[in-house]
Amino acid sequence: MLVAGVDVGSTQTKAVVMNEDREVLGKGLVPTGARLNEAGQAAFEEALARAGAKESEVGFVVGTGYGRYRVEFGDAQVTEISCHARGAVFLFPNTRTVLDIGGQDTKGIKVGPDGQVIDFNMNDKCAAGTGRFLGAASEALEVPLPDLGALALSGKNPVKMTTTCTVFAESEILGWLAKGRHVEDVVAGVHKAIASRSVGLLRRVGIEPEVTFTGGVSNNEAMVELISELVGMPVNTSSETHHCGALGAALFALEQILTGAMTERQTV
Amino acid sequence: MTSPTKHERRIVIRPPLSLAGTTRDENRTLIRDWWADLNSAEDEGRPVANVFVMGSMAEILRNFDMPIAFPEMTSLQTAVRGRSLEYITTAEDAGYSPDICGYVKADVGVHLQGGDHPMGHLPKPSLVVATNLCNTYIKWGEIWERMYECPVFVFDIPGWRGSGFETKRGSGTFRDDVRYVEAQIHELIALSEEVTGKRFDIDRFRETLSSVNELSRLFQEVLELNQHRPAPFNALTEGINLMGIVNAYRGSPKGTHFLETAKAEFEERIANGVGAVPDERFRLLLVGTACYSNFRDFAGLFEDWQGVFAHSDYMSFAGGALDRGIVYDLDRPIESMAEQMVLSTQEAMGGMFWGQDWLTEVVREWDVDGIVFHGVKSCRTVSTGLPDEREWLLRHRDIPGLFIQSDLVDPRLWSEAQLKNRIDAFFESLESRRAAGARR
Amino acid sequence: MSDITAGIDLGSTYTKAVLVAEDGTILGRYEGKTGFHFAKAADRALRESMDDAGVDRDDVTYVATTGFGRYAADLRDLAVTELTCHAYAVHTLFPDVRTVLDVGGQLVKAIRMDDKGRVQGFRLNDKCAAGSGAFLEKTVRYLGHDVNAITGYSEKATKPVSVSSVCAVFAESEIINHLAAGEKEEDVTAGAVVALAGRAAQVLKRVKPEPPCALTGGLTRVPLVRRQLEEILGFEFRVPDRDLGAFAGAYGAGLLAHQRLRKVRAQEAVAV
Amino acid sequence: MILTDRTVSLTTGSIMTAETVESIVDETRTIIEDPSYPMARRWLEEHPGGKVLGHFQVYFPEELAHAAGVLPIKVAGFDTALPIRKADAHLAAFVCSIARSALELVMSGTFDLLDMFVFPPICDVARHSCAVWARNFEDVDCQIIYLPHNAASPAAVPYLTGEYRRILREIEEVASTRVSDEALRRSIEVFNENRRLLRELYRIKRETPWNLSAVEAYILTRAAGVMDRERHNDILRRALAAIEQRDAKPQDRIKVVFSGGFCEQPPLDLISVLQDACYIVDDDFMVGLRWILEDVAADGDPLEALADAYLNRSDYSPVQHDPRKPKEDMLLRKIEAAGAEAAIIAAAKMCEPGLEEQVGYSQRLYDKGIPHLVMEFEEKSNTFEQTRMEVETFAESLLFEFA
Ligand SMILES: Nc1ncnc2c1ncn2[C@@H]1O[C@H](COP(=O)(O)OP(=O)(O)O)[C@@H](O)[C@H]1O
Ligand SMILES: Nc1ncnc2c1ncn2[C@@H]1O[C@H](COP(=O)(O)OP(=O)(O)O)[C@@H](O)[C@H]1O
Ligand code: SF4
Ligand code: SF4
Ligand code: SF4
Repeated sequence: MLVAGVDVGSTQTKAVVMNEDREVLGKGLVPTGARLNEAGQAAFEEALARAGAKESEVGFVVGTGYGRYRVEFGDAQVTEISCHARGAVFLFPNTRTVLDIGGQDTKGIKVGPDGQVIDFNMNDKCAAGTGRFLGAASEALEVPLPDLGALALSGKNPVKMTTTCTVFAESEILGWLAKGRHVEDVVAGVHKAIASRSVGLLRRVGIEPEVTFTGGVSNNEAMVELISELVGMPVNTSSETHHCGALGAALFALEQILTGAMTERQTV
Repeated sequence: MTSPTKHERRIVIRPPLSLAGTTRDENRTLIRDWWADLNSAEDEGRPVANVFVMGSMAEILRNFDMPIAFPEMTSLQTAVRGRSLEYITTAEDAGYSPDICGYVKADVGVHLQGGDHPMGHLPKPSLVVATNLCNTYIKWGEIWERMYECPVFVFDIPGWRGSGFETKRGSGTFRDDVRYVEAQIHELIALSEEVTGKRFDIDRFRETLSSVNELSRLFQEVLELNQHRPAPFNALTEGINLMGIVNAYRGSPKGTHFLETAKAEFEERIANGVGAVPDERFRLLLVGTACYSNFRDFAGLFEDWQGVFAHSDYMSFAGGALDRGIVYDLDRPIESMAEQMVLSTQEAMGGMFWGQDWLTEVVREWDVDGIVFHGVKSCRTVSTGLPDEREWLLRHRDIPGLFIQSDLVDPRLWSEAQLKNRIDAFFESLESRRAAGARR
Repeated sequence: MSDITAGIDLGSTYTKAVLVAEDGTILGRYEGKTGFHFAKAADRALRESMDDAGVDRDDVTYVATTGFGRYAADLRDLAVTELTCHAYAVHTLFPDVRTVLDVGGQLVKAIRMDDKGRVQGFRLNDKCAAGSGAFLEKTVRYLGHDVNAITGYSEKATKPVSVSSVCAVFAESEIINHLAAGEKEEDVTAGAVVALAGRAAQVLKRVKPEPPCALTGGLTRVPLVRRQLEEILGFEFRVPDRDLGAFAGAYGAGLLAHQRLRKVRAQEAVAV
Repeated sequence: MILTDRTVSLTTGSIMTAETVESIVDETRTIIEDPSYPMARRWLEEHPGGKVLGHFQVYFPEELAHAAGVLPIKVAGFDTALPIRKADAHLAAFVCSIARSALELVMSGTFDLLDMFVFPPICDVARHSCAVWARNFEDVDCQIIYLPHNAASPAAVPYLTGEYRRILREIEEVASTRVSDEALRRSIEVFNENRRLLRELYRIKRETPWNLSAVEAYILTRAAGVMDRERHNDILRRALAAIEQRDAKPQDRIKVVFSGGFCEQPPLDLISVLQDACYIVDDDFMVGLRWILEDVAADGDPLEALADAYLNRSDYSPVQHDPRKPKEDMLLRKIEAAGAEAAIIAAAKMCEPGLEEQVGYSQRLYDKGIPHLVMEFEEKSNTFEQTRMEVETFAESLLFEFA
């Protein structure tokens, strides 16, 4: 029997299909867009297709991510905090600290050896300095998102961003260019601002080795480098870390199937 | 480990209890009477005193038959009645910054709108007593001073001087502190005589002190009832009713009667195995205050997980030190009051500013699974060091804690989705802790 | 030949320029994206407004700049802040108005002035994008349109959705959810406009407005902003006609340039 | 250690000929902008085994430390030179910046030079900070000096005298010494001299602001908090001599009083933006250094004299309620005494006492028809475009000729 985890994020929806041996058979990634439920379904189907499996083979689906409240996706829902923790420890068993930078929120999580959450912290009310900020920079500079990191790494004299508010990012970026600063230095400045904000948040839970960096922004090599520098140790990332939330959700689904009940909680 | 949603809340059939609702009913009557008293004083032109819950000076003011208004309570009521935002914006329109304490702004808004309050009419103060237990009290007093030109007496109680620092009885510092406080008791008596035209009566003062002794004893007993499993009352929701009365009726026989009622009702629940939250699964300790503008929803986020607040530090610091055990010596009333004020300030402030030891003790005695630290934007007195305290308790005592933020009265700072995410994750982590504990 | 002045408003998003004759008549104007270079934007603005008016550089005797980039344009003879300019422009257009609300791309500015158009007090919103024109632009861009669509959509709306988030980024998600829930694009756009007007009203109240008030800035192009403000505040707003609301900063700068020029001329006369 | 050659010459105290205000100010600026407290470290080198006492805003009777041979230094935050890395994790989000900076100094290890730290309970945040510090800074004696809030009470002076005695005992313990009344009186003299020199500096600022800019005066004043007073007195004397030589031409600028710098300090660049548009003829920057308005009596019981001066011969601030000193009246007096035509009513972001005071001040100024600008600042901010626009508009409204 198979299980799946679907992470309906603010920006992108991720899905993972897994077998009972905890092997990932397929992954899906679609933009979340306006219809959360459809995005969840689409990502799930993509993962199924990659896995070469049918929906009927999947015994349990756990939904997570910001969209889980709205659509209550799947057979059960778990917060993305628990899912990222579980997923990160699965990917890198020595993980004790997780940094997840997503589209509109950033989380710092301290985890135990079994992937249980010991402590966590996330941004509040203000979405400044999240992944969306990189998106705004990419639009303003007309540099595709996947190329942004490499460009940032080539900037030697990063500018000092004064705002990390996504909406104002554009005008500040233009302001720096107007002052004659090089594009790469501006991009480097943008990355620096996000990295220091995120690590500031991470410090609130305490940074213990190893640190695993998850979420969409972990695709960005400049962020990986800057964060490693700021936390004072190399951070773990891989091609799977973007899907970490969905992966964790799949692991919860598996647990549900194997143990019958995860909690003693009864339903109505 | 799924997060519950509202519509999943279960309907529970409880055994019929003969005392059910008695506390709530008496609370309502007493609060109504308290408002009536304020309003009749205003109509008859009698002076009213504005005081604060931390250091109400009820012991002295009762002597002058001055109704006492607690602006913190009236501000809280605007929130519970869903009207705080309207008052807060009135104050902000008058220039009070969004970063100023919401209690202050809700109150200023009521005054700027001519005293029109959802539960009655808020009188102009004839006398303001502000203690130093919250420095914002003093700034608040200055606002009325400007509005109404009423005297503002800053009652200053040195007490706490830092971590681990005790001004012990018998030490020179203790004597100095008590002498300073005693001098101020006399100053306040003189000022109250001037404001009311009444004479101070030492025998009546003794009676009030004795009533507070009784109140303090009962209050401690009530709080301890919640060491039972399941906890008979929710220190968050029902706790606030207790707090309202012990403050408004401190030093009055009605206050002690109310606590007797509450005690009886809670004891009955214990005897019948009824908990405040059906099928209690998690016992919590609240540090900070609740969010009154979204009170039901706030409580619901925890009740959904069958979590009950067994205790809260709010019941301690906002209870005028009643929980710490006040014992006035009636043979030397004024001196004894001064001593108690110095000692209890030291304890209350220590609990607030240096609370890890007290919290550790409560966690043990009330058998608590985790602490919820609620940082309220309005209140720097309550919130400034909470993240540090939480981190310390987790690191040194392995006590799990959740830090969340919203406000006392400002609904603009309420963000349910964000809170729910954090609270759900916290319960999930408590659950996995429990599972790990069971495995071991 | 009488003097012509230029007022150039180098705004955070848009640059506006106005050529003003001595009697206050507008001879030419220009509006375009500010873009990367303030200096270039200023040059372009001056050139194009001269073309519009059909005059030469020699005809323009005095140039006043205002707005975010006022110091970055070397061609200026004078730099004045946009608060002073908006106040003075409104004073010239509506002499009995004492309170101005300028709603632009990044900031909301509420200004109180005296009977000469001199600024007496003002308040700006916090620099947070929630409640800024930039947020509206982002919203319609999300719907696949440009700024010009704001007005059309918000006029068509029948029941604006409610947008409660304090943060523009979270508000965006809220808007997306509304769309997902099947709300109409016009109701969603109007919802964002209503939220913005609510915030602007908050700022205005801080200066203790005395009606009649005037509304200026790029958002005068969205009639719903004005209607919404009038509903919230319970009094009427004057809005400059001929789209001058959006040009109020530039126009004020042009008028103040004339003031300064007269003073300079008077001093020269004394010297001679 | 980051000491320039020029700083060394400055610290030797030798008066160089033809010294300019600019050179003295430049040297002093590098000292006050350096969060490593270079002059305190230098003092420790010169006084092996010496002890350092830190204290928080607003006021601390530094004479007590001085008399015990202990160096008192004042925490006054830093702008971007001290990035906040660790402190944020320990404080709620809505706490003013100076509390963060102060904690950062502890957590980043800069304050390893301290042997004792004292907080006056000026506000809810400062009192909490003491507890947070103590939890994270175990080797240092952190305490509260209880400066009375009931300042007008007849019992306040005797009470404060006792509290000063208590603190003095603590200092004596830290420094392993005993302090005589004589030593206290000598210290009072040094500080009286310092207060006289600062009064002179402020007189110049009030009367001929074109000869001494607000930034210069600020730098010279603030230096008092980061070095020993003898040295500071020396700097002030030299600076005053140099200012004497200046004869700048008055410019067409408005004269304003700045209010709101009693605790958290605005960044220097912000003061500089303000002074581009107006003359700041009086202010409350670091008001604690000038809190005592007259010489402290050098006869009688020195502790009582200090206590009396704190309560009865002193300035005002939003963190003290004294019915004898209604703050709006005090501000109006200040404006009048300085011949100012307007005021800037500032407050640090998130500073509850400062923000509350703004309302009272601006209401009164409004009633009196005195133009004023209400603004907020933050020690860590580094863009001042908005402030520039605000203050320029303000100046334009007073200077521009309108038909
Ligand atoms: N290939 C990529 N390279 C760089 N950044 C990326 C890439 N893909 C996504 N991102 C970043 O990740 C963010 C989305 O992260 P994600 O974890 O999916 O967020 P959420 O769960 O909130 O939707 C985007 O805002 C973008 O900045
Ligand atoms: N044609 C238009 N229709 C609707 N709204 C517009 C239009 N043009 C501009 N706006 C609004 O006005 C804002 C710009 O206002 P403006 O006062 O020019 O700002 P700034 O001076 O900061 O550049 C834009 O962000 C947009 O919201
Ligand atoms: S700061 Fe806190 S304790 Fe003080 S008045 Fe406000 S809510 Fe009450
Ligand atoms: S600053 Fe920007 S990101 Fe932050 S709350 Fe405001 S709009 Fe949102
Ligand atoms: S800046 Fe204000 S809030 Fe902060 S410590 Fe100083 S007085 Fe207190």
